[in-house]
Amino acid sequence: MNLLAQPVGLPHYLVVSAILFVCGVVCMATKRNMLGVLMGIELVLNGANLNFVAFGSPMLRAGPSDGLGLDGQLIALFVIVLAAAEAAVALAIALNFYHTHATVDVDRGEELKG
Amino acid sequence: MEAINWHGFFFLFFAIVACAFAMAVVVADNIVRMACYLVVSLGAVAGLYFLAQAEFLGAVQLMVYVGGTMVLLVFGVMLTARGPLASMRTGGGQWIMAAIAGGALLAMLLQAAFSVSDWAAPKTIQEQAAVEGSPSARLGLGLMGVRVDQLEQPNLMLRRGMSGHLLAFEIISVHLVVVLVGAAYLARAKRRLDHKQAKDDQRP
Amino acid sequence: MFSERVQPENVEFDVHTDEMLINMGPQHPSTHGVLRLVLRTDGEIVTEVTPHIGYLHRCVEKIGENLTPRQFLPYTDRLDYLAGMNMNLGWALTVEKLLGLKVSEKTRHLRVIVAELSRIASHLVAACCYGLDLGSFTPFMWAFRERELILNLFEDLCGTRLTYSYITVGGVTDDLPAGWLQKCATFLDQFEPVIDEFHAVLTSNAVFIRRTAGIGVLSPTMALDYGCTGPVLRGSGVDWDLRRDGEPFCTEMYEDYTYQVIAETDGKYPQDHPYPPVPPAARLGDCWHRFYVRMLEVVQSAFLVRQAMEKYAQAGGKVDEPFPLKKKLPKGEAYLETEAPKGQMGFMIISDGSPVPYRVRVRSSSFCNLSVTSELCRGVLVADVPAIVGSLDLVLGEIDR
Amino acid sequence: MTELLTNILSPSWLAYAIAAAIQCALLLVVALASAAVFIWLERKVSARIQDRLGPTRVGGRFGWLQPPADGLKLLCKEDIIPAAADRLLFRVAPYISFCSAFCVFLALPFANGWVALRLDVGVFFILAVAGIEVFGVILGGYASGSKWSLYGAMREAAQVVSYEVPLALCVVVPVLLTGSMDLVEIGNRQAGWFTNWYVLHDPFTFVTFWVYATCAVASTNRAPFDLAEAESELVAGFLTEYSGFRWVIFFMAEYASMFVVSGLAAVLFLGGWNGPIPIAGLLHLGSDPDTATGFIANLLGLGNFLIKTVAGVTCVIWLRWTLPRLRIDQVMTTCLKYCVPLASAMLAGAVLWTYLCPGGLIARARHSLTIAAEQQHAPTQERK
Repeated sequence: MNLLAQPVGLPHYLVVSAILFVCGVVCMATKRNMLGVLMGIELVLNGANLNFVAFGSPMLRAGPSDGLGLDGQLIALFVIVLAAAEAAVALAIALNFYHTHATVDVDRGEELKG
Repeated sequence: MEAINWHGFFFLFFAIVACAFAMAVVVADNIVRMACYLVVSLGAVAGLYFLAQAEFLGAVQLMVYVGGTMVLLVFGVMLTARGPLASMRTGGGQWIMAAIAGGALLAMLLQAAFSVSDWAAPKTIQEQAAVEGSPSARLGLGLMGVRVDQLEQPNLMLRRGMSGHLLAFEIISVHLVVVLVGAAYLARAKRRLDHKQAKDDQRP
Repeated sequence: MFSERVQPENVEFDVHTDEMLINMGPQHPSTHGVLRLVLRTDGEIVTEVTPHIGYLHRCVEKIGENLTPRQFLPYTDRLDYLAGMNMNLGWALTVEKLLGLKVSEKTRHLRVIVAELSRIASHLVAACCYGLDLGSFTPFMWAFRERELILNLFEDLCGTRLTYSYITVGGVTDDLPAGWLQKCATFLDQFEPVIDEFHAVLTSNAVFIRRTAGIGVLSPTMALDYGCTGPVLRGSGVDWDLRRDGEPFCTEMYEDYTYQVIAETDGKYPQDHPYPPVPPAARLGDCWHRFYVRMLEVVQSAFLVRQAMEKYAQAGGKVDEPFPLKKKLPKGEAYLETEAPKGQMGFMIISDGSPVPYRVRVRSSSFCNLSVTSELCRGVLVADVPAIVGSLDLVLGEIDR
Repeated sequence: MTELLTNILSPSWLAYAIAAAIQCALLLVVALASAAVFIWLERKVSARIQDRLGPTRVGGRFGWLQPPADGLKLLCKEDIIPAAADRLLFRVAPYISFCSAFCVFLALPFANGWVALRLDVGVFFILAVAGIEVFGVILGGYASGSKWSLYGAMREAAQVVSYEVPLALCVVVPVLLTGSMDLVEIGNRQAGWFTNWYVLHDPFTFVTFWVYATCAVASTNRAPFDLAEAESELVAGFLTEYSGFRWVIFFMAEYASMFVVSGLAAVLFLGGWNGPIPIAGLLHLGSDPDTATGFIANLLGLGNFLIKTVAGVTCVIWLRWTLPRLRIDQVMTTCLKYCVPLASAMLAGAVLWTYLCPGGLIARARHSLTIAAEQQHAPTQERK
């Protein structure tokens, strides 16, 4: 795979996005810090977003079909905005948790356990 | 030697940066370092957006994600990162589990990425260079409900401006406002009682 | 992250609030010397301020008990080093009170000239360092430009620019050099219009008013309870000035001078000059009023200097020679407070009949003024702490002695 | 230039790399030179404001070599990293700030078409990249391990994130009037006499310009909004523990971003490279930069742009040496209570204005004058 001589295509973007996604998932699974989990979520969302953009970009495709077209970018845009909102709420919850429990360790937040 | 493919070169650069720093986020212990690595990773993803001719999206990524969300996150990190909370280690068992699950997921995704023939890359650079990107105005029109790339819609309703994402746009706008108000409410400073009393006492 | 470095007994391990202990000073740009304030903060809000002093302690009182009054005089310069003349004056008058000495008319008027010039110089530093505390650098340079001119005058007078030792026990070290009065008049002529520039850039500046009006309100009763004096007291609306209300030994110096004591009485400041009006946001006793009082006092002092120059020129005779360096002091004690620029400066001298005093005591105005800090700074923002401390116009040389 | 290099050098990638390096260096030189010039300007202007002379000796009469001399001195200073610092982040932070301030120059046009990277979303790109600068400050403040630094960083974060909102709202107004986010397009739309400048377009843009100016000063952390490094409160804020070269880098970033916000103001509101009198247009120099006359016209434009930008920076310097510093709550109040509502109202007003009177105030007046003239004309014709 000589990227310096051949054009970059959809699969390449998909590989990057897969790596980001998996990193995010692993991050969410292993981090005990609530904010670390939040960072994992951001990585996952970015991986997904990269997919949307890649599928929406006509220049990455061999064929004449333009895949998702504008929809790709639009959905990615929505994801970014929603991620910002999600981060704000999650951060507020984390800060609240910190205020009441004096920690940001997710393993300690077991009061809601049924 | 044929002309170098700068698109490919920069793709490689940004892709490696994005992936390397994403992994660094996973591996890092210190929460502040994690946030720092994440910023670099997200910035590199913005570069990838630029390369995919989604310039507006790249700028949005930089502004909202890196400039807004991450500043917020770092803010939160700084508020809560004291002493023992700054770096919390995870047990070895969890790491192994996560590595196995993550590896399996990665293998599956990679297999999917290369198996679909419809997703193949363009064969030559010339073919790729001919494709024009979509200017941001089309994106804005799409948000307002008009899809410039679907003007030849057979469905009359869709052609008349119903093809875009106006409703989603509105919903998200309202959602954003609600979320911000809610977040401000949740995170509002909770003073201890004695502080308030001290202040009351101070007043003559 | 901070719990590791701060000493455990000072830190509350209560993580429910994000309290933080920080040291403002002794190496801090806005604590005017080596004052150390320990702030307990909750975010940007200061919950407690504890001043720590003593970084400039030089055993001044003990030195005074080992030297004759005239030998001790240069040490008084170092108390409030921004107004050395007034420190000299305070000590000289105290010893003269012990000796029962009266100076000649000519000396009296000469002392008024230099004391009031010194007051102007001190107030200029106070007012414009205050601008610096609020982040405005330019008025500071302007004030020092004017202060330099006063220091030039003093240099002509006694050869030094900061530690004068000019007013001594029994008189002054030397008479005015030739042409000095003319130079002084030239200075006043150019200085008085410049005061309006300070009003423009500070007193009536909208940002300045927002930073000072209503901040650090010191009620008159609290000011009196804490023993605050000088512009800090008058800024709270207490009409009290030792030049007018003090002991006879102090007020005699200002006999048949006309001037006004600057304090807000009946909701009004004495107005004999078109000053900027009091902004509606300002409350009596806040930082803005303390600053304003100083700026108005500068005008009064300039007025006093003009009168004194006239009276000095008319007075006949010669200025008094200083009291002999090692003459025996009469047995007894004397205490006198004078109105220094920072407040009431008191000197106490107890003599057992030898040339060297048995006990010397200094009552520092800044020390009492400093004591209100922790009261005023409770519950303010971090940025208000320099604003409040700056408005008190502290000089650490005087506090630590 | 790239073609030239490809002809000379055998591996084409090397030629490309060298060409890229040269172009990068050019931009870097612009950024650094502007910083140096502004440091000199700041010293001179502040000195004049304070009745001083400022630097007079280094490099001849006007002390124009003072900034390099300062830089040299700072490079020779001891490089201190506090024991409590997070060493990696402490080292990286200044470069983050500087890189983002420098990257902005990529999309900033200096004259018609003279822009390193002509982006369809130019102005948005500039805002986005300039917003990253705060990251370096926050990280630097945190990594210093000093409480004053942390205070500075917290203030910076709160302030810059808040002021980005009204800043973006203000920038939207010219974008709205042009219908494009391309800065070259925005600048060209204001060609002609100075009445075409967006600041004079209608009352709303006029107010928007002042709101933009306020927010720009605040977002570059200059007095009266320099809370992050408030020296009388926080010693030096986030810069407290920095010394020598890293401190220089932060400083360069500050001055570079001053240039950027002033340049942005010039392009968005003050006609960019179009002078008050369209000399190039009157002389028919054309606008194609490949022709000699077009090149001259662009040079003139560059001069216009630089004059406006330097004037903007001078005003910022003037403000700094005149006003006391605001308090943090007052800064936030200014943003949230005044700037944001004002900017929103101006945006709404500008929308209404473009809807009701698309050509701008002057065109509208001219239009109504012609209508009035026609109406006056018409009865006389009837009488005849």
